[in-house]
Amino acid sequence: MKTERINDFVLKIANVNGSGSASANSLLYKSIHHSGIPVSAKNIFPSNIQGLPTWYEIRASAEGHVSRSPRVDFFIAMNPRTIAEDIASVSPGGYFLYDSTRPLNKELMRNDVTFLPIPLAELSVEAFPDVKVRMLMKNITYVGAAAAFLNIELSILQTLLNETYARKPSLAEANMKAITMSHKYASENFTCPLPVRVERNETVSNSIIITGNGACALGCIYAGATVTGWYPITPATSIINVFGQLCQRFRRDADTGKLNAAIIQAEDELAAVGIGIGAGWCGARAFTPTSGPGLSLMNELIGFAYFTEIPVVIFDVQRVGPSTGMPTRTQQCDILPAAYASHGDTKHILLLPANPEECFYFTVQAFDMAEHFQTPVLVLTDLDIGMNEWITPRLSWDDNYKPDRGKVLSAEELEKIEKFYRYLDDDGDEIAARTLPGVHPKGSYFLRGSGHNKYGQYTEKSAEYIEVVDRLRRKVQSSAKTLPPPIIETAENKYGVITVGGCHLAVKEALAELAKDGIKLDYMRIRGFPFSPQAEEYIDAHERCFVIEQNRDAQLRSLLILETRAKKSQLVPILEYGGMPLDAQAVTAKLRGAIQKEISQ
Amino acid sequence: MKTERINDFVLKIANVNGSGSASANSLLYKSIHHSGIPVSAKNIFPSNIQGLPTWYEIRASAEGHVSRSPRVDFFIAMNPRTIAEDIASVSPGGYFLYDSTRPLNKELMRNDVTFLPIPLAELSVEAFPDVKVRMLMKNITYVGAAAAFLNIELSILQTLLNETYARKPSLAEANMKAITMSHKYASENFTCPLPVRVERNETVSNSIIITGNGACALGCIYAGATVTGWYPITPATSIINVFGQLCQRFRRDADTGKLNAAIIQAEDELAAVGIGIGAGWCGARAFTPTSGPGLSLMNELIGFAYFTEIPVVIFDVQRVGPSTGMPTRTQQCDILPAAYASHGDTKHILLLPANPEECFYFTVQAFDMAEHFQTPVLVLTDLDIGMNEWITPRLSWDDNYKPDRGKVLSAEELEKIEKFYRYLDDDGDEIAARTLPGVHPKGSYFLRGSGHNKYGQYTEKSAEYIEVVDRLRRKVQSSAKTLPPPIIETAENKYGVITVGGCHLAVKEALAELAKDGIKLDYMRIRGFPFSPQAEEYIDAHERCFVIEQNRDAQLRSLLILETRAKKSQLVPILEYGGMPLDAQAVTAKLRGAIQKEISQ
Amino acid sequence: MSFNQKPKVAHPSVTKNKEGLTRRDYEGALSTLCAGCGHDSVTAAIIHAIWELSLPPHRIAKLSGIGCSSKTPTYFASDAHGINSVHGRMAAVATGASAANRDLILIGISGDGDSLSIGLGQFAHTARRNVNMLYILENNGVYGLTKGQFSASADVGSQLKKGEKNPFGPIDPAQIAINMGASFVARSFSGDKAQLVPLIKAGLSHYGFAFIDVISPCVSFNDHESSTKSYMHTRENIHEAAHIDLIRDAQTITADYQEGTTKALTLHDGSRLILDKIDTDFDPTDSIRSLTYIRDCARKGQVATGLLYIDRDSIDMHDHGRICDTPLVELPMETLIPGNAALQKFQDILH
Amino acid sequence: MSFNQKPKVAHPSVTKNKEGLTRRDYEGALSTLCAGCGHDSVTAAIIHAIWELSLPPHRIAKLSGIGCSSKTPTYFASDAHGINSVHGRMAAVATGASAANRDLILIGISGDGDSLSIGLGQFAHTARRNVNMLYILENNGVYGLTKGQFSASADVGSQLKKGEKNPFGPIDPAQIAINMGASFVARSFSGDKAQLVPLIKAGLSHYGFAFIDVISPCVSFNDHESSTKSYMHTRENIHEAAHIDLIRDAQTITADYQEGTTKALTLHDGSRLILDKIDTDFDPTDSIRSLTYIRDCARKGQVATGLLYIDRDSIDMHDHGRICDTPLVELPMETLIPGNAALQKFQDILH
Ligand SMILES: Cc1ncc(C[n+]2csc(CCOP(=O)(O)OP(=O)(O)O)c2C)c(N)n1
Ligand SMILES: Cc1ncc(C[n+]2csc(CCOP(=O)(O)OP(=O)(O)O)c2C)c(N)n1
Ligand code: SF4
Ligand code: SF4
Ligand SMILES: [Mg+2]
Ligand SMILES: [Mg+2]
Repeated sequence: MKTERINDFVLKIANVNGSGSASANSLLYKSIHHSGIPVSAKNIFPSNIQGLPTWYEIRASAEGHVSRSPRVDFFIAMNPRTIAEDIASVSPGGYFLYDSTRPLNKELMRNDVTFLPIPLAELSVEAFPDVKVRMLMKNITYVGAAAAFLNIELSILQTLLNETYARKPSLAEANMKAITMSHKYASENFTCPLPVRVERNETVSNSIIITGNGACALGCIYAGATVTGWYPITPATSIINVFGQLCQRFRRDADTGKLNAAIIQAEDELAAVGIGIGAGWCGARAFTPTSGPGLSLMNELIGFAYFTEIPVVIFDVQRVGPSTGMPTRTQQCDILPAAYASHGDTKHILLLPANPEECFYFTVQAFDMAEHFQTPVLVLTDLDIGMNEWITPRLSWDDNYKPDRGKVLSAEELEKIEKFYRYLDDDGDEIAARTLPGVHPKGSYFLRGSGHNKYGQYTEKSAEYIEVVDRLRRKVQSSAKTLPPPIIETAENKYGVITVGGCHLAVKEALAELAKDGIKLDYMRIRGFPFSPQAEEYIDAHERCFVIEQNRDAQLRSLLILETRAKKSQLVPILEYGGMPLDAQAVTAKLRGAIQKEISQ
Repeated sequence: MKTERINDFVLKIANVNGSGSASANSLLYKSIHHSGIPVSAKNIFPSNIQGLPTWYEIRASAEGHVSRSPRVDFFIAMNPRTIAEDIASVSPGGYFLYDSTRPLNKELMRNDVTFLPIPLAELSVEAFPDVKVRMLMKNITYVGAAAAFLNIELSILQTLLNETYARKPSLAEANMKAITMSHKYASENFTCPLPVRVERNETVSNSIIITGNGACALGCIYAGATVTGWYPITPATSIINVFGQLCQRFRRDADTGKLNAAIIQAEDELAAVGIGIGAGWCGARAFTPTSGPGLSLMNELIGFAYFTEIPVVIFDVQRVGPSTGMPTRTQQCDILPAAYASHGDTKHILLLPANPEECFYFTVQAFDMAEHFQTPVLVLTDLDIGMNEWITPRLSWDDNYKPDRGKVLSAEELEKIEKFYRYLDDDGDEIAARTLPGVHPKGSYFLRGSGHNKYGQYTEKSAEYIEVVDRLRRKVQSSAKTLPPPIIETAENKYGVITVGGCHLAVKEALAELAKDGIKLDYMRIRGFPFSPQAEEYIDAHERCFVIEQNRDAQLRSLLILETRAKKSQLVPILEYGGMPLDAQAVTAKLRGAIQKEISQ
Repeated sequence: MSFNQKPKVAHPSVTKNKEGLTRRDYEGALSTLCAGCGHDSVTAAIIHAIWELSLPPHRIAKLSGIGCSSKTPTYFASDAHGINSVHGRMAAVATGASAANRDLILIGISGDGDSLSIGLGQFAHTARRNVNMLYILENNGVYGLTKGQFSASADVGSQLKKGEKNPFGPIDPAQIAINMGASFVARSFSGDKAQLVPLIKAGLSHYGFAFIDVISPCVSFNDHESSTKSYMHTRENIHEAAHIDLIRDAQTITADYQEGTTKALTLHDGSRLILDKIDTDFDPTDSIRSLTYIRDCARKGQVATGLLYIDRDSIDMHDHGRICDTPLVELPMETLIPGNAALQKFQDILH
Repeated sequence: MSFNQKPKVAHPSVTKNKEGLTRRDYEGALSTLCAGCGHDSVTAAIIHAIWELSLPPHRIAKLSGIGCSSKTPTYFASDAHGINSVHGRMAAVATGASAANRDLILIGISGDGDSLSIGLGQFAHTARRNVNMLYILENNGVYGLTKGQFSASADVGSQLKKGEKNPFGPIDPAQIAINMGASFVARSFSGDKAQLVPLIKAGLSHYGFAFIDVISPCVSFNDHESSTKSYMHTRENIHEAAHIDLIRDAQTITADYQEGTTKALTLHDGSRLILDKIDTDFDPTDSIRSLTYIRDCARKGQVATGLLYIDRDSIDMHDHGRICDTPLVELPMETLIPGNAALQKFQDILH
């Protein structure tokens, strides 16, 4: 008998890009979620609009281990062009559902995989004589068969469809018809459900489904951001798509229909960040979303904002570099380029969320910090966090929250003071008060990216210049206290891991895996830069820390080495940078190897 | 009696920008050189075209310590607007020459300074009744008086003028007249020469006078560079000015008058480096000169050239950052931004010359390395090296030199092979052969900044991508062996210094100074990145190394920490970043302090 | 908010404007440009114009890039806010400033290097977006601050001091601006204050992107004989398409203008623009005729000046984007942040 | 050097050109664009044109930026060199390539996002420098690859699929190119191969910067009813200023062209350009009339196509810079490096 994999399996679907499979796949994903099982989904898509292969991977795990896994327990093959590699990718003992309308090349068959032929196209022809309707229903058909095999309740699918097509009940009906049809066929022709299956859990968590980019956009709304200059780039664009939709909902004047926000599609990233800086200078909360190539283009102006102390929030949804790299694959390869962006001596505040929940809260914090510290703040996420849909704990909002606008002098305050000097830090917190254009004659000053003294005047004098840049260094450093502290889970073992962002699920799963073998490791996840003192203490407490990150050059480790008191030898790099979301098996293996090496030394 | 300072003094001249003082100052500088005394000159100028104060500092030192010194032994005050600070800047015991046509404010006078009033304007009116001529001669007059005081031989001045105005003898004559006039006045009214003076040394060294930028330009000619895309920026522009002049001399076809070079003034730095990359792709030796802001703008395309493996040489004549910073002041603040320029995982070869001599030879090597390693090579100099005129040992050229064009397949070679794949390293040196467009049908391939496999084909596959970027990492690393090794002077003491580029003179002087007190330190100057194994060995051999560099954030030290096996604690930062050329006194003091701290610990 | 600025110089004889300020009150720091630089005359014209318009200095935001021209903002209205951004990026910064606070009076100053080379894209797209601002390009055909390289507006065949000839045709920013859909396009000459001051006033009264290309000779690097951006050459070849006057109160139109060659346009802020002595084949409200006119002049070696194009129906970036009338910076955070109830309601659909 | 390429398909019935190659030999990789994408028709036209011109594939260098359009070079002439650079920077790379090797046949392909937004400055300045290349802009009014945002060539009021209306006026690359001094400017439609193929051939035969704006609908994001860059809308509103034919051998002019409306121009490479059925108020050799014509058409809602402007006296970047005739890459290093004697002599003046 086959091993049972109840509420613990990977379902993978092969599609053709641009063929409209998203809603069918998402339906399967959500239905498992609605069955009360922890689940995640990853869309593996090409840099193309139509015709190339894409895959959708769903991992259900009662234990909550939902990082990407390379295993495949149930495959739905909807792309004839990849069928050979698809079959090869199934784990031994797995299942392979395919459209048997056209016969499968016998040579591709495997003995250790159970093939599930369903004549999907044929069934469709019968059920939907109208070609147009049939095309629309093309993908949804496999959902029914999959539901039968995997024991997903039809009622859940029905509920979800009703919600999705609340305004078009006829569509809900047609979809359900397609689903029932293949469900029936599968049930009648095979033993359903399979050992690989869902078993409904009564408690459905109070979660939402949201992408990291969506959560960032929502964060921008809740931070009170009003201006964005942006330029399209995968995987960052959807921050703006969602922000635009949210503005229609939350920022539209009911009477005039006008928006309380300016969304400016710029001509490039130089302009995009320039717009953000201009708006930040004038007192608006402004942001710009981008990815690697855009970050490179923003370098000059980021240095300008740093030196002139203008707040602006930059989202870098990281993708595989260098250069154009793999725009639809994930990496954490801009940590160092972001921390030290621009020529000359600079250093920038980074926020490093791991999931949509943090995307939301950190985004709000990014605006607070940008205005408090009067400097660019970069929020670094990645394609996996940003573009995939995540089951996320419901977000909540503290209605007592008061945005930290930093030291901005009002007209009344200016009225009272003798004379205003832009860069004079009079209370020793390294931050000087600023004023906004248009507010009061006494607040006016001239801002420049060239050498200036603490009064804001042009200078070419060494001592005056040094005074200003030294304060800048201290100012940015002082933000460490305000940044979200690292997540530390136990600090009692000899060895620890350090990780960042979207690695967290895979790393935690790996630690759980190792713990089963009695290998215990401490866990720390960095969430901000400059690093918190707690991060230093954690490193201090360990003989070795394995720094797990998704880039080739150990960028987080480099930053830790340079910016904490850690010894280099304390930090051992563990790197995965092939562009796929981190997988726990690979991490486990590498950790095991690294520990063995430690012990044998 | 005043202390004598024979062949060991600092002469400082205050002028107004744009008033044409350059030739007068340069004449004084050269005349000291022609007296056989080691000497250096620094032009301290504002970011302005006309009207603001500039200073010219000449340091003569029989011992050869010609780094910038803050002391002033002899001052020539030609700018009424700075006279107060100019008087204040003179070292006790020093001399102050000024135009006494207008009386000096008595309150500014100092007892510890000898004032030398010369009625320069008055003398000029007598000597040059024609206003136009008088304007032209405005500055040269002080040269004569200075020569009298400082014991500079008139015959040397005459020789130099004859050379300069070889084609305009009347001008040489007028200049000499102005000189003789004030020389006479000084000799007649004061005891000349002063204790601060030149005493001619019979052996005039076989040196040339050249700027670092000029030497880079000459290096480009001798490297056989043919294409440059460039955009004006201080302090890099004169590389192109000189390159253009050199092309007229060395690269012009006598018959057609046409140039064997393309000098393309681009619309910005993105285009400038793009032009270099396009030319490099097609097989020309191409370069682009820039400074900080331009480097920031080039970030995206530098990553492209790195990933696609296209040779291009970039000069970064560093100035004070961040942002526009102080464009006419010097710093070494782009070391880290250059080494890791561009988003994603990248690393670049750097050459770090210290003087015009190295500028010349390293430039040639930069082209060899760019083509050999098929990657961007950055030559980092600075404003002080680049724009000041340096006495430099005569350059020589090995006529047997064969440029290293790297692995480029010729038509004949292509004819023989089966099939060409762009990124296939078949001999294990991490470098794949390339082909040039237009050469042979078999050489054609498609080059892309997106993910590609070792065959050059587009890929989104992890393993294929990793194979390529791993080789890139190893390739750049392997260049360490080829780069100029560090200059190491003794490695026998407990403590050593590490420095880079234009710091060398001041550091050496500081070491000599400390040696007088019995404090002995070893010396290493880094000249390339990735670091040579010798650099690592040097660090290994020392308990502590003081890393002396001109930036706020200890960028060289950071790079050493990340890219050698050095322990962090071994590297102690010593930083000077006020924008003036490094001065030995400051270095000495800081080193003394640092060593005291070491000892007391 | 409006504040009554204490005049810096209390000299009674100096005329005050409606804000109670004298012309001196609109001055800035001492210029550090070369004596005779055209840019300083532009500064003088700006001071004159904003004084005449009685603009409250603190409502003005001055913006620039990098270059000698980009230093101009330091030299006027020292009580205004100013930002000296980076080379070629002033336009984007201005766009952001306008987005944040549409009530600011934005005055951007740029150079031909700053706007036509490195900043061409931003200049063009800002014109296209019709950002509500006055954009003055101080055009001298060279890069002054980097010591005299040709800029993209240098005429073909014009020469540098050392004799180097410019091989390429010039980019005419006025044509580009019209092509991009700028709603107010003019050209003038730093040496012609009588023409320049009313143009600046009109540009400031215009709603939308008001562009003025000012030929502003560089005495240090491009004022010699073989230059086509010298004082002499410009003076000799200038061709005024129409002289304009700006009249703020309708009643005060007293000057009698010639019939047939005079045209009056009412601007967004109610002031009236009088176009006098219009060339017969010229119509600044028709982009096609305007472009033809400019190119015809250029072909004859003339520089068409004056108001070259105006679109009075111009709507600005805010109207295009249907952005609210209140400056975004003035919206209270309570208005902007929807609160927890809204967040919970919104999340009900996210599953 | 010239090589005789072995034809890939030895089928005897397939016509061979002078290089002995069939049309198949000029094909590239299989397109991964959407079925029906205009860009694929442009590819087909390019293949046809370069085959007819018998260009040796390995002398061609294909260049592009980033975008669906920028993928085009992969799909033709797989025996040519190709470079897929970064977004908006193809023009500079092409400039460098031309500088290095002026004998290469440069074919640059770009999109409206690539050339008119991020790359506007480079596009404009490359046109201004008259870099000797064919530059095709596959113009669909949207950013295809990033899923359908408006590009800068989108017409005002045109709509996205989801109903969003474009508030801004379009940038017309043809007008920009003429304005910048490009020496060959044309427009066509991906759906009109009869017009496009001769234009490509003419562009390749032209010496200098040859620019073709090709309306190339995006079926996935901008081919719906309210789009003005759809197949239907373009087909309905296209207005051919003049039909052109390229005749390589003088003898072969046999077709009888209508008198008065036909004009023949001899190109740099000796081939003759026949302009047929010219609109009477159109003259592609006069930039002013050409611009007026294009704008007049646009005002009427028409898209002027065909050869819009040509300057036969065009000289390219090399001539402008007085750069030698031999491709720089072919100069032997011995010629370029002056040697020690020269170095010593030179240094005699450096003191
Ligand atoms: C990114 C960058 N590149 C180059 C420079 C150097 N730079 C400063 S001003 C300038 C040109 C200024 O020309 P223009 O705008 O015409 O002003 P002008 O001085 O002629 O008034 C240049 C190239 C810079 N500051 N930043
Ligand atoms: C620096 C940078 N910014 C953004 C992108 C993302 N991007 C890729 S293609 C593209 C637009 C392409 O539009 P267009 O040139 O019109 O080509 P089309 O796909 O419409 O043919 C953008 C914005 C990028 N690759 N690089
Ligand atoms: S260099 Fe030219 S542009 Fe600059 S200040 Fe002097 S005259 Fe004016
Ligand atoms: S998205 Fe549009 S432009 Fe891109 S391939 Fe598809 S149809 Fe063509
Ligand atoms: Mg200029
Ligand atoms: Mg497009």
